[in-house]
Amino acid sequence: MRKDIGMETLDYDVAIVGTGLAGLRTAIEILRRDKGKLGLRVAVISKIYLMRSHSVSAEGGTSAVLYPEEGDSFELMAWDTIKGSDFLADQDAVWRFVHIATQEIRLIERWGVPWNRRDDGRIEQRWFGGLSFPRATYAQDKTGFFEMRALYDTLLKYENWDRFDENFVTSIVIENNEFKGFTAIDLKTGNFRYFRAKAGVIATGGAGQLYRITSMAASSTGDGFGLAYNAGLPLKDMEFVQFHPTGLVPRGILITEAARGEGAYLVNKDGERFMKRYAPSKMELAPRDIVSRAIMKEIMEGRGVYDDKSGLYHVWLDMRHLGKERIEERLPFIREIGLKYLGIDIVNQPLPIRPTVHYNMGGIHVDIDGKVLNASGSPVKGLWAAGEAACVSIHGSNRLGSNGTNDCLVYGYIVGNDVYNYIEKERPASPNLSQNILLGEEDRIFGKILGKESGGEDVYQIKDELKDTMEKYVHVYRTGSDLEKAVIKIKELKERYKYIKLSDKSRTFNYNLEHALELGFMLDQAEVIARGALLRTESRGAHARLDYPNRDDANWLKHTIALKGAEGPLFSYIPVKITMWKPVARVY
Amino acid sequence: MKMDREKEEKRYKSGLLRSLWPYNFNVERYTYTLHRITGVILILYLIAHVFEIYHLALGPAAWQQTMALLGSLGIWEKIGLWIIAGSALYHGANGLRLILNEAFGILLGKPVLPEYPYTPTSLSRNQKIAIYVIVLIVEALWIWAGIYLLWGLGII
Amino acid sequence: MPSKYSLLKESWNMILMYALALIMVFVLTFHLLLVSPLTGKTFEQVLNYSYVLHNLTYYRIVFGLLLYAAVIHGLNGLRVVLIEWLHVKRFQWIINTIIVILMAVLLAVGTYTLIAI
Amino acid sequence: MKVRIRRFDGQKEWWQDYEIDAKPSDTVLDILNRIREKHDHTLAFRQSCQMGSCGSCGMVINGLPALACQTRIGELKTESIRLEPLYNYKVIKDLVVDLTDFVNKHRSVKPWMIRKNPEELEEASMEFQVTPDQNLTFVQFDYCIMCGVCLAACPTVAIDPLFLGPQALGQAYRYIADPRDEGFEERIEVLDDSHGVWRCHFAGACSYVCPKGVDPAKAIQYLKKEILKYRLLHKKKASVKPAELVQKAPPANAPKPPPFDFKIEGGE
Ligand SMILES: Cc1cc2nc3c(=O)[nH]c(=O)nc-3n(C[C@H](O)[C@H](O)[C@H](O)COP(=O)(O)OP(=O)(O)OC[C@H]3O[C@@H](n4cnc5c(N)ncnc54)[C@H](O)[C@@H]3O)c2cc1C
Ligand code: HEM
Ligand code: SF4
Ligand code: F3S
Ligand code: FES
Repeated sequence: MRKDIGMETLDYDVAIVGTGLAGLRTAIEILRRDKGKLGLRVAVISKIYLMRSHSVSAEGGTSAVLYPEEGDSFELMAWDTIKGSDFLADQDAVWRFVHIATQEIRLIERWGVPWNRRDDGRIEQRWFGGLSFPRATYAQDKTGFFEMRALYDTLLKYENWDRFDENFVTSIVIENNEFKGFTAIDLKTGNFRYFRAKAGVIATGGAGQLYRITSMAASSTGDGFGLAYNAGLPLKDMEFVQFHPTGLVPRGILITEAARGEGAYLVNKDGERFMKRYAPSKMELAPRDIVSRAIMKEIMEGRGVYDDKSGLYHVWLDMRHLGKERIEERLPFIREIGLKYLGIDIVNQPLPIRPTVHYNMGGIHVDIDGKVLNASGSPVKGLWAAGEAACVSIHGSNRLGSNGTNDCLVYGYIVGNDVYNYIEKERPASPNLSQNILLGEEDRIFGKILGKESGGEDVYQIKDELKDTMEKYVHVYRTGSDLEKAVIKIKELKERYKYIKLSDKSRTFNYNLEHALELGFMLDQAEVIARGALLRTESRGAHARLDYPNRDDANWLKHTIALKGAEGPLFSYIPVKITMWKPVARVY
Repeated sequence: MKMDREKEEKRYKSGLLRSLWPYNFNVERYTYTLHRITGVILILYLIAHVFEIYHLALGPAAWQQTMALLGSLGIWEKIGLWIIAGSALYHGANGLRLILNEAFGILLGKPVLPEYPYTPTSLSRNQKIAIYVIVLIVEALWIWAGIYLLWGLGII
Repeated sequence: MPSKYSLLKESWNMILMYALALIMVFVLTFHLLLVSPLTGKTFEQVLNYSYVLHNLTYYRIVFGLLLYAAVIHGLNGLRVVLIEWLHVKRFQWIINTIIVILMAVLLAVGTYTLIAI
Repeated sequence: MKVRIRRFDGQKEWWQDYEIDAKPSDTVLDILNRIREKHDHTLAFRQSCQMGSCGSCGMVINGLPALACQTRIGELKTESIRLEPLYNYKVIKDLVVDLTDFVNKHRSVKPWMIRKNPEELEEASMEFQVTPDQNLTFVQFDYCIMCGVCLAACPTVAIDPLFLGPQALGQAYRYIADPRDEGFEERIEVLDDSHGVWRCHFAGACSYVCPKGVDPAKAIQYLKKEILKYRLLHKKKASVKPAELVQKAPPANAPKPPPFDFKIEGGE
C-alpha cells in the first residue's frame, strides 16, 4: 500500500448505502427491531448529507388504502397499480405492497409527518393520476420532504448507528456470491474506506442526471445501478424511464401531479384542454406515460408554445381557477417555485411545462423480499436493495404517481425485517477478504483515475454530450434509428472516458473525482437503457416506440435483464409473475 | 485593494466583530448589538457609580473631592454622562420590548403557513413599529438630555 | 447535558433578569427623573451634596431597590456576555465566581452607603 | 458578470475572480456550476436538489447568508457577485463548510417524537387525530431544511460556538408545539442550559435569512415563554391521545376492480 493514502477498515453488521426514504426506513426498521437485543451496529452511508437525499424533493403524495369504509380497497389499489404498469408489474409483489402501505402511512404519522387533515383530525387524501379513488395521502406539496424529516428525526433517536455523510461508495465487494462490504471514499479527507459488513443494503435512488431536463437532484446519478452492474449483478427493465408530464420550462423542476389532482388543466397553444383527445374519461389525471406522450404529441404536431428564452416548446398548466386559498393550503411549494424561478404567480398566470425525467422503473434485480439476485436468479448472500434503486417489479413499465415514496417505505420495512431475520437466524461471521481486491479498487480510483497524468478528455464535456444524446434520442418517443444513433454515441463517449484527466488533484472534497466516477456509472446505465430500448420492439408504458406503436404481449410480456459483458451489456429476459389479472387493453 | 483585502480577512476571523457587526442584516440585529453594548456600558458605569456614591457617606469634603475629580475631566465628564444617559434610555426601552417578546410572546405573530416570498411574522410590521417608536422616543429624550448636560440648560 | 457548574437552572437567572428589569423600569425612571431637567435645577445643582443626600435618605427604600436590582441584573448580564464570549465550559465557574464576588462587594459598599448616610 | 469567490484549499485563503456571462434568470448555483464545468474544475461547493428543498447549497452571497439555488442573479441587483462560505462554521474547502457540530447540536435537543408510552410509536392501527388548526401550530417549524444558513447569521453563534443555535432550538420547539409529542420535560433539560435557549437574545437575523420561512426566532421566543410558564406556573402543553380504529362496511357504490382471473394465495 502506498504511504500517502490512508485506508481504513470499518466493521459493521449492516451497511446501508443511500439515505433517501428507502435507506432511512431500512435503518430504522433494523434498529427498531433490535432494540439492543443483538446490539447490531449499522453504518449509514451517503454521498451527501443524510437528510439531503433526493427524496426531499418528492412533492405530491403517497398512496395507501386508509378509508375502506368510503369505498377504497386493497384490490382496487392493486388493480390501479397493475393497470398503470401496463401489466409488466409482478402481481404478487404488488399484492404484498398494497397491504403494507397502510401501516407505513400511519407509522410515519406517529413519527411526526404533518399530513394534511380532515376537519375531524383524520388524514386527508387526494386524487392522483391513474387512481380510481383519491388515495394519495399528502402533506401540502412537500410530502417527501416531511417524510424524510420524520424518518431522519426518528433515526436520530437510536444509538447503535454511525453516520457517514459525504462518503462516496465506489464498489460493492462480492466474492463467491457472498456480500463482503462496500468500498468508499471519504470526501472530507479523501481517505479510502472499506466498510466490512455482514449485510449490505443498496438504496441509492434513481438516475435522473442522465438527462438535461430533469426533475431529479444533482446527486441522482444512479450510482447504485452502476455499482451493481460493475459487480456483475443484473439490472432489470432499465429501458423504462418515466417522464413526468409537468416539468417547469426550462430547468425541468417538477410541478407535482397533485396540481392536476387538485384540478389543474393542461392547455395547448390554442387554449384547448387537449387531454380529451387522449384520455377522455380521466382527462388530466391519466397515468404519467399517457399524459407525457400527449404533451409531446401536441408539441410535435405544432400546438405547443415556443419559449424564446430557452428555445423549448411547451404547453400550459393552468391553475388559475383553483383560487388562492386552495393553492396556499395545498400547493404552496408550487406557487413558490413559479415565483422563484420564473416570476410567475400561479394564482393568476399559467405555468409553462413540458415532460421532464422523473423516475427509473427499472433497477437492481431483486426478489419479493428485496434480496439482490445474481445472474442465475438466486439471491446473493447478504445483499439487499430497496427504493428506486431496486426493481421488484411493482411499477412495471410505468409507475403511478404517489407510488414511489410508499415503495420506499414498504420496501424499507420489508428489507429491514429481512436483514434482521437473516442476522438473527444465521449469525453470519464478519467476512474476510483478500487485501488484493481492496488494493485493486484503491489503485483504480487513486492511481488510474486521480493520479493519471496523460489523456486530455474533460469529464464535464463528456457528461454534457451524454446528456444531450439522451435528451435527443432516448426521450419520451423513441425510434429504432434514434436509438441506434444513441448507442453509437454512447460507445464513443465510453471510449473517450478512458482518457479523462482530472485537473483537481487534491484529496479533500475532490468533486472532480466524484463526478468522474459518477460519469463512469452513468455511461454504463445510458448504454443499458439505450440498448434495452432498442431491443424492445413494442410500446409499453413509459417505453413508446414510434416504429412499434402497439403493446405486444405475445413477445414482450417479460422483464429485460441486463448483465455486464466484455463488450457492453448482455440481455436476457424473464417472465412476469401474473397471479391475479390477465393483461387487458389499457384505456382511461 | 490590498487594504480592502486585509480588512476582509479581519472581519472574517474575529468572532466578536462578526457578532457585533450587523451590517447588511435586519433592524433587530442592530438593536441586539446596541442592547448589548449599552448593557455593558451601564454595568461598568454602575460599578464606578456605586463607589462614587460611597463618598457621600464619607462626608461633604470627600464628596466635593470626588466631584472635583470628575470635574477635572472637563467636557468629557458631560459627554460620558450623556452617553450613559442615552444607554440607560435605550437599554430600558428596548429591554421592555424584549421582555414582551421573550417572556410573554407578544409581537411575534401566530405560527402560519409560510408564503413565498417569506416574511417572518416575528420581524413583521408590529415589531418594526415597536422598534421605531422606541428609537424615536429615546432619540428625543436623549437630545433633551444632551441639551441639558452639555449646555447646562436646565430650565424647560 | 445540564452543566454541572450551574447551580441554578439558567431559566431562573433569566426570570431574575426579567423581573428586576421590570422593577427597574420604574425605579430607574424615578432615579433619572430626580437628576433630570424636570427638577428645574441645572446639572451642577443636582449634584450638590445636600440635594443628593436629601434624595438618598428620603427615598432610601427606592434607591436600595435600584441598587440591588441594577447590580444583580447588570452583573448577571455581564456574566451572560462573558460566558458567551469566552464559552469554555470548564471555566464557567471562574466567571460565575468573579461575578458573585463582585456582586457581594458592590452590594456591601452600596448598602453601607445607604445605611451610613 | 464578475464573480468573486472566497477560496480555501486547506492552507491558504484567497479571493478569486471569474468573468462569467449570466442571464438575470440564472441562479447563483447555475453560475457556480458553469464555473466548475467550463472554467475551473477545482472549485468545491455542495449541491443536490437544485430546487431549494435539500439545504445543501447554503453560502454567503453578497454578505448575506442564503441558498445559492434559490437566489436569482436578477434579484441581486448588483454588477458583481461576492460568494463566501457560510460564516461561523469551520471552512473545509472553498465554499464547503464543516457541519458536524451543527448536526450534533440538532441531535442533542432530541428532535423526535417522544411519548410517555413508547409503545404508541411502535404500532399504528390508527393515526393520532390532529385537527387542521392544531396542525398549524407546528408545521411552519417543520419546514426547516437544515441548511444551517440561520447559524451563519446569528450574532450569538458568532461568538459562542457552544450555543445550540436557531436551527436546533427551532426544531426543539417544533416537537414541543406538536400536540402528538409528550417530551417537553425531557427536552427542556437540554434547552434550559447555560448555552441553550437563553443565549438567544432575539437578534432575529436567523428568521431574516431563513430561506424557507421557518421563522426560528419566533419558535425560540415561544420556547422561552413555554419554559417560563412551566417553571413559574407548572403548565405544560397538552397532547392528544391515539384514537381507536373503527371499522365500517364499505358503501354499496364503491368502485370495484375487475374480478380476479386467478385465485390469489397467501398475501399479507
Ligand atoms: C421531483 C420528484 C417528485 C416526486 N414526487 C413523488 C410523489 O409525489 N410521490 C411519490 O410517491 N414519489 C415521488 N417521487 C419519486 C420518489 O421521490 C423517489 O422514487 C424516491 O424518493 C426515491 O427514494 P430512494 O430512497 O430510493 O432514493 P433517494 O432519495 O434518491 O436517495 C439516494 C441516496 O443514495 C445516496 N447515494 C447515491 N449514490 C451513492 C454512492 N455512490 N455512494 C453513497 N451514497 C450514494 C444518495 O446520497 C442518497 O442519499 C418524486 C420524484 C421526484 C424526482
Ligand atoms: C429599565 C431598565 C432595564 C431593563 C428593562 C432591562 C432589560 C434587560 C433585558 C430584558 C435584558 C435581557 C436581554 C436578553 O437576554 O434578551 C437585559 C440584559 C442586560 N442588561 Fe438590562 N435592563 C435594564 C437596566 C439595566 C441596567 C441599569 C444595567 C446595568 C447596570 C443593565 C445591564 C444589562 C446587561 C449587562 C445585560 C446583558 C446584555 C446582553 O445579554 O446582551 N440593564 N436588560
Ligand atoms: S431554520 Fe431556516 S435557515 Fe435555519 S436550518 Fe432551518 S431552513 Fe435553514
Ligand atoms: S439570530 Fe440568534 S440570537 Fe436568537 S433570534 Fe436568532 S437565534
Ligand atoms: S441544492 Fe438543494 S437547497 Fe440548493
